[in-house]
Amino acid sequence: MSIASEPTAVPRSFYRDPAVLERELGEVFGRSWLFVAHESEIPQVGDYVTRSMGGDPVIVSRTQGDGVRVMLNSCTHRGTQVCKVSHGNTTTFRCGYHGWVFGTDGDLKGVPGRRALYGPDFDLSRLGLRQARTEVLHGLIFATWDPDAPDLMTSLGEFGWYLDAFFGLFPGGMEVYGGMHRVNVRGNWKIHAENFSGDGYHLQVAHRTMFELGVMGDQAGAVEGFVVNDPNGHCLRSQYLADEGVPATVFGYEDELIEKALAAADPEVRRFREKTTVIHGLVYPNLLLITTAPRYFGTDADGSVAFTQLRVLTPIDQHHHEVAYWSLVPRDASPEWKAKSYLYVTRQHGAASYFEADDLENFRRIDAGLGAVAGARTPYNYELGVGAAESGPPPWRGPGRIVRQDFTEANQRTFVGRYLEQMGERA
Amino acid sequence: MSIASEPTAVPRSFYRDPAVLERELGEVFGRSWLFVAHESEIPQVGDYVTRSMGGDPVIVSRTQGDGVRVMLNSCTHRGTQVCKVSHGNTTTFRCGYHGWVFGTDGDLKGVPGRRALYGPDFDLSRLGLRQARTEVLHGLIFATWDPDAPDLMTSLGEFGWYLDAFFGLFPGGMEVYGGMHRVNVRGNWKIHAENFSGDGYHLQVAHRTMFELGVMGDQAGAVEGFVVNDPNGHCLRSQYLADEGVPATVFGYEDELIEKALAAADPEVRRFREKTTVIHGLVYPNLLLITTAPRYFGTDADGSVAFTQLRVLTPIDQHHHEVAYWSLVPRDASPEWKAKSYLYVTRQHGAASYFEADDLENFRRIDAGLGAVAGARTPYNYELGVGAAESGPPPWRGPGRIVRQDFTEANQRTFVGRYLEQMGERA
Amino acid sequence: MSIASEPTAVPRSFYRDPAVLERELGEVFGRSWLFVAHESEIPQVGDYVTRSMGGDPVIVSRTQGDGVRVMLNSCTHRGTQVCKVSHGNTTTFRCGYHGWVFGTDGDLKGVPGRRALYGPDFDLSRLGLRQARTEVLHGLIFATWDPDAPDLMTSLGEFGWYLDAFFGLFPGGMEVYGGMHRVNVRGNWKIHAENFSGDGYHLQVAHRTMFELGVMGDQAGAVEGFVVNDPNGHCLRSQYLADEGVPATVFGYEDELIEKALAAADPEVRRFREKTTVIHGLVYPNLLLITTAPRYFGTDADGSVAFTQLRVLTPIDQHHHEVAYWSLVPRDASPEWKAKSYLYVTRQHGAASYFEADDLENFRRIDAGLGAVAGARTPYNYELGVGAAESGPPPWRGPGRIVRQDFTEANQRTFVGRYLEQMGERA
Amino acid sequence: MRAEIEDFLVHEADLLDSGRYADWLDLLHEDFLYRVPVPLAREDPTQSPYDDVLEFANESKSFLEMRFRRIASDFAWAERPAAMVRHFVSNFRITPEGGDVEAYAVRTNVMVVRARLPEVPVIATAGRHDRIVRQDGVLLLASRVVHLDAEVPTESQLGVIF
Amino acid sequence: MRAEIEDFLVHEADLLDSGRYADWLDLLHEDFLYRVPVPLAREDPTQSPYDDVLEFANESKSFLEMRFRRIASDFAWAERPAAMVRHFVSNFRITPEGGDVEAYAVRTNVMVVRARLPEVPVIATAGRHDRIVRQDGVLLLASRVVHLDAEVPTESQLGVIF
Amino acid sequence: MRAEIEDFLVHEADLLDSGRYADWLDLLHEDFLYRVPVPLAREDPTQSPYDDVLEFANESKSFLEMRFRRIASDFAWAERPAAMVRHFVSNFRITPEGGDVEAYAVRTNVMVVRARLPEVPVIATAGRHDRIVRQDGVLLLASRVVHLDAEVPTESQLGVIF
Ligand code: FES
Ligand code: FES
Ligand code: FES
Ligand SMILES: [Fe+3]
Ligand SMILES: [Fe+3]
Ligand SMILES: [Fe+3]
Repeated sequence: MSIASEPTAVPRSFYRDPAVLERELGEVFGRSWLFVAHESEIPQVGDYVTRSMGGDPVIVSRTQGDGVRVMLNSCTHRGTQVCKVSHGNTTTFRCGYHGWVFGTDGDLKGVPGRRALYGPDFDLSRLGLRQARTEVLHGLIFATWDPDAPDLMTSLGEFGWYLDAFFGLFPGGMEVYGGMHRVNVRGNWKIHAENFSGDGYHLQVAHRTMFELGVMGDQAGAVEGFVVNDPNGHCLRSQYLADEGVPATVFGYEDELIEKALAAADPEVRRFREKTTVIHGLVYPNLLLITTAPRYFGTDADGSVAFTQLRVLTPIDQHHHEVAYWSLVPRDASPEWKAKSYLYVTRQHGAASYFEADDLENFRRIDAGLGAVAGARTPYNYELGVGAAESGPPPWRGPGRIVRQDFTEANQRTFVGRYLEQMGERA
Repeated sequence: MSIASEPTAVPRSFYRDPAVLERELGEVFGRSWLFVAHESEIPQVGDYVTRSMGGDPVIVSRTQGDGVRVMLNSCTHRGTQVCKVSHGNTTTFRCGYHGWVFGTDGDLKGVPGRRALYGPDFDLSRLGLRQARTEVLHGLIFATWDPDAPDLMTSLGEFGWYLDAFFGLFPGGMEVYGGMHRVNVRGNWKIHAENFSGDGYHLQVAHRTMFELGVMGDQAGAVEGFVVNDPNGHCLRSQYLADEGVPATVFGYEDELIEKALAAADPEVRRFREKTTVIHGLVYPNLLLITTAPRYFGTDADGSVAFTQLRVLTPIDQHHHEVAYWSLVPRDASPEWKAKSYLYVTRQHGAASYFEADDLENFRRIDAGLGAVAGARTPYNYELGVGAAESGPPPWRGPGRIVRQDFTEANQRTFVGRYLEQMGERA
Repeated sequence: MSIASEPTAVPRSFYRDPAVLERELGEVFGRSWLFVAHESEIPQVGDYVTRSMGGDPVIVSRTQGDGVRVMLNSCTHRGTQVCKVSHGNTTTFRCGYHGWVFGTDGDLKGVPGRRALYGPDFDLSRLGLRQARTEVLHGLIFATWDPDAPDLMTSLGEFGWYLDAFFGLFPGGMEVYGGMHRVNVRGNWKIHAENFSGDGYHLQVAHRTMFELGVMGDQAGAVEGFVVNDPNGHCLRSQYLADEGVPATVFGYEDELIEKALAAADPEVRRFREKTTVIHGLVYPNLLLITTAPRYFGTDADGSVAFTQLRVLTPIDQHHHEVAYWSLVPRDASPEWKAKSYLYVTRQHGAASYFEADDLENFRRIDAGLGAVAGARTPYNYELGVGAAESGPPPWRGPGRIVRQDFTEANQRTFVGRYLEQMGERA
Repeated sequence: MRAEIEDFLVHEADLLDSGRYADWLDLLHEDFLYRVPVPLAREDPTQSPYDDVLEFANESKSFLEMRFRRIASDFAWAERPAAMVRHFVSNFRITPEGGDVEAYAVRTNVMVVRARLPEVPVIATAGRHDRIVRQDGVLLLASRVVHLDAEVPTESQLGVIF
Repeated sequence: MRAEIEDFLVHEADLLDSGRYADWLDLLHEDFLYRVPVPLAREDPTQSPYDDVLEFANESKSFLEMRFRRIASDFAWAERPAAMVRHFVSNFRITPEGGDVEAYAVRTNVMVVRARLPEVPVIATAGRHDRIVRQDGVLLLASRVVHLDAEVPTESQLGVIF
Repeated sequence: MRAEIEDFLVHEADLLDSGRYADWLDLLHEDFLYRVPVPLAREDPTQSPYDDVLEFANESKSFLEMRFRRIASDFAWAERPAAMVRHFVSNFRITPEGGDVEAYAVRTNVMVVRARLPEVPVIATAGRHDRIVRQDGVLLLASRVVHLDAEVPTESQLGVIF
């Protein structure tokens, strides 16, 4: 693969300029499918959660007939937020300013004094909460504001196969444990997205203390890896054990559960997941995912337990972004195991964990190093893996552009390419 | 009245974009007559207060010969504020940087070492503090930076009649009680201005707890209302009792005082004020006024007492504005009554009052609901009253465009229309 | 000298507009020679300090072969700051993200897994830390990002002579005492720069309390002064005693030390320094310097002791700037004297000193007085000294445009002229 | 006695912070008055910055009862969701009045943190001048004057009882 | 006893602020657990905003030992340079449990200032619910639950032990 | 004694906050020295961030008298209008020196709020290392070293005595 065919780096001004952020809200967040919630967060009719889609606040609700709606959390009268809390269950959303009432499907149900004040011809149907296009995949609720965007599966391209392998492994499906929580961090959101797209290269340095502490367990052993990406900007990195001595299984789940799952799984998916120590990736532009099974986090957290974490990045300004965290567990796992999985994810990848601290420290130091005049003349380097050898084929066959390198910036180049394309910076 | 003839809504970007705020400072605040102070705040020669005119800090002072001056609080040498406190009395304003001395009329009176350092030909008269055009109406001091603006009465148009009725009722005139205080609130200033221009519609919902608590007294009874507006953007809403059982009077003043006032009042003005329970309005662009007489605010505030409050809105940034509060009382009222009126206004409309909290909550929720991409596609709705019936004629005859509806957005449409006109957004 | 030939004032918008600040970073800070550190701060090989050049973070290090390097503190891989502390000694700078290692000369020394991951043809020499052009004068380290800028001496023009007189007086040279510290202050950086360029006019007013307290000692006596400036924007003001009764010497140094220095000094330089009570100035655009010898700062600081302070101004935003403070002492002075000099500079010009407070108060009041509409129509005045008489010739002959006035804005006009020229605001 | 008064005020803050308003009202003397005079910048440093007439708040016990009745209503929009409030009380200065009723002038410095989730918390600081009396053996808060450290507070800073 | 517990918690904060982590660990009971539940805005003001399941942190003594071992490493990037941390502890509310082991429920309000030089300091505030037990004559911290005053804290605010 | 020293420091803060500077000076020992060393980020976490040489302030009693004489002048521009200042003192740690003069090393944490009306208040926090001695029966402040929690403070944060 030659660098020539690859996009050039994102200019540093794109990490500093507020006007660029405003463009991103429109071109990237306004045109992409964005993950907003998991179905298990709103199991009952009337359940809702409030989320963000880039710069727009939304309500995600479960409506009659088991439908899921994603709509702008802004009254169509004068724009007041009609829902002010993080989650709950309701039959209607009542605006606190003049009392317009909306259904959980967003329809404008009532207007105080309607007939007398707005006249007989006033048409409520025009004035429901603005709806986003919504699609659900393995319980993941995606939405977009772009009426012309291709449907979700088309937008996912060949990456869909990997989402199946990631979220479809367990016959009973997965569910969110507890809910979602958020943290504000310093650094442009793109730095974080790039990191998850496939940056295996930083592990041995940024997270070296994790290895020193024996947290990674087998992951510290002989590992090989691959990255996969899709022109739509979706990226994934899979690291697995080269060590033959280790049995072929997905680590860190209750035996019966995982055996059932693997038995029922597509053979390629099974090969893909077996012996994998860590999978992390990016569903373009801002959904991050990771699954792994740490070995030790203290005497009360001894032995491999797997976790699956999702993150969504929302820009706050050019120098800060909000990170939303979810933990997913197999619906059929035992309550004890679920609690343990959450304990592990909290200690390894929780907002207050020190593993996380290492990454956040780098993000803020990149922000502090942006510079102005000299910075603008110092583009980032994306050559990792370019002109380097590839290893043997992966032990599984999957679609997408597979790069047989564990440490490479092929995925970062894909992310940057898609981003610049959406921003109209490339022919 | 057809919506077609009305302005379209203000784009939501006008509530988010800092460049729009900069334009507003020039086109709206730079060209309009702005209220800065009441004469009673600076009764003595040498008295001064410091205020803001949009983005410009000013000194309002009482000069020799009983003149009132409004001038930029910025030294003509290097721009230092020559007055740093909220109010006081002085003979001169001395700049703290190099000691230039200005009179209370703004004239440059002295320059240290003038002759030796600036030469014999140095002309001080060029370098007085920048003066704003100033006019006084019923003690209200207005000023503008626009040399080409029509005079105050012309700018007020037919609204002048209502200011007479509002501030001219008492032969002895009105005075500020105590002085002015300020609070910073979230939300674009235009949301607040619109609310006072004539939003009766929000009362029953946003302020429902006030009715529950019996604060409103008779205002909770059968009420009708009207709104009046002037093409220059000035608006007023008058709500009065339809209940024949209630005697015809202006509630909440000392009997002798109000009887004298009504006897001396123009008959139409008298009819306008009698039985009115609340008048609130907007002197375009940023002077808000309200008068009413609450019934009960605790055992130490039992019985109707009237108050008159003025507010001025000053934008801080696109998402915040400063609110300045004044309480006006009849100059001839007793000290006890004046204190009581101030107690009532503090408990109903003071910055820390919970009546106020309901409005401020809505303003901040509108700000939080602005959104970006989807928000931009969701214009606010201004159809209230359009195509609805009007009630019978008001019990008084006054000038201006009278809309015989209590709950209507006719005034908000007027405000928006004038605003878009000034901003050059309408042909 | 006629005002006509002088630049008009800087528009007030240049003190408010964030876009102007961005232009300044490029046109002014990106093209000028900027002071970053003094050689004595990094005496040993491997010593380094971290500083700012306008908007760019830099490392100033002492390399093998006694070279001094100034380089962007931003990894050439993904931009992470490679040095996170204020000062220290090291052999390499290791990036915390992926572990690239740079030498103290900025060369990229090592890349983890280089051969395997980047391939055999990967050229490290392309990817050293970005270097700024660097020159040293009397131990003062200057740097610029502009490859086309004339060399330092050319840029200093005739001002070089005064830097010799300022920093070259002592045969043993000068050194930084302790190090540098910083404070964030309100007010646009240009206000502060102008003040030091030659504003003697503010002393008697802004710092009047200093005279009242007897701090200034002889400086309170009969003084005359001169200002000198260079078209490149460099400015200096020298105030000296007209009082014949006072012996001719540079006050506040240990006798033996100053006598040796004066004996060895160029006769003109000697005349320039003798009887001078205070010299302050500006090396365009943002290096400020001052030397004087206060008389009394308490019973534990009694008697004239000289100090030399340097400051560098770094814009934070249009309304705030960072001030970095250094204290210089003759390398050959006694430890006791050095400590005393630092005590005096701390009490007179330290960030927490009240002498300083007077200036900072004016800077923030200028910022608060900027205004918007009316402010934009009220240009600052630069006529001080225009059309005023000049005094007799100074007791020394030096190059540059010497204006024989103690209180004049000739230097401020020079600063403004050069600034507007760089900003492309003047033909 | 010192410990008793400190505990009283710490407990009083705890009741406010945990929304136990009825219990808090029980700590108030019948004639309790809560005042927040407006601070204004004056030229003369010997003048108090706290205005004699202007006040951000003036609340009697019966008015406070109305405030809390309102908070219980479903239509107290500004209280939905309820703000999280936390008092930090320090620098206790207790002076017995020495009259024939047992009463104390108690001055404290207070920092109050208020958070309307999910918005970031807002901090306000003030000095408090309390009068505490013992009636039928129990301590009661007879009056409180709050000296706010801000001339132009935000609505969030004013949205608490200090 | 009141003074002893106040001194214990002031000393405990001092150890954290001065980076004497080994000494701090010695103050912890073997079964010590440190929890920071996530606050979430709820519609109903009677519901606690602190979630039963979601937590920013859940750290046992053995896990905390790992944390501090890491800090000692040269590769603890987020600790190079080390943050300056300062605790301000106030509003002590001490309740003896009255069981047969000497134990106290101690509630305090805490403000923690954290500065990663040269960045500006960040302030975080919270309420703490501690359990303190006496074992072999010495007081030990048995558990701590932190009620943070922010729903969406910054990484800096979370980067401390409250 | 503990209460006496706490009251002493609370009273001392009160004098500063209420501008009673003459009374405050009376609390200072003749040899009183007030130092604010500059904190600087260091690579090695075992190194103190507080520099041995660099200091934001170094003020003796006689110099402080000059400072306060100035404040009384009509030309103390930075004091017109006067700033409102409030100290919040907590985490008292008192250690008797045990020498033959009665002296104590007293460490406290302090938050200082400073407001130049109408500007918004500015908060600064620091740790204080005081030496308090008893002379002729009364406590005197012999020295104070302030460990500021900011490397690059604002002028407002530096504009107070901690
Ligand atoms: S803003 Fe929602 S009803 Fe008016
Ligand atoms: S700025 Fe006012 S006298 Fe110079
Ligand atoms: S950013 Fe420095 S090594 Fe990657
Ligand atoms: Fe990582
Ligand atoms: Fe209202
Ligand atoms: Fe000065």
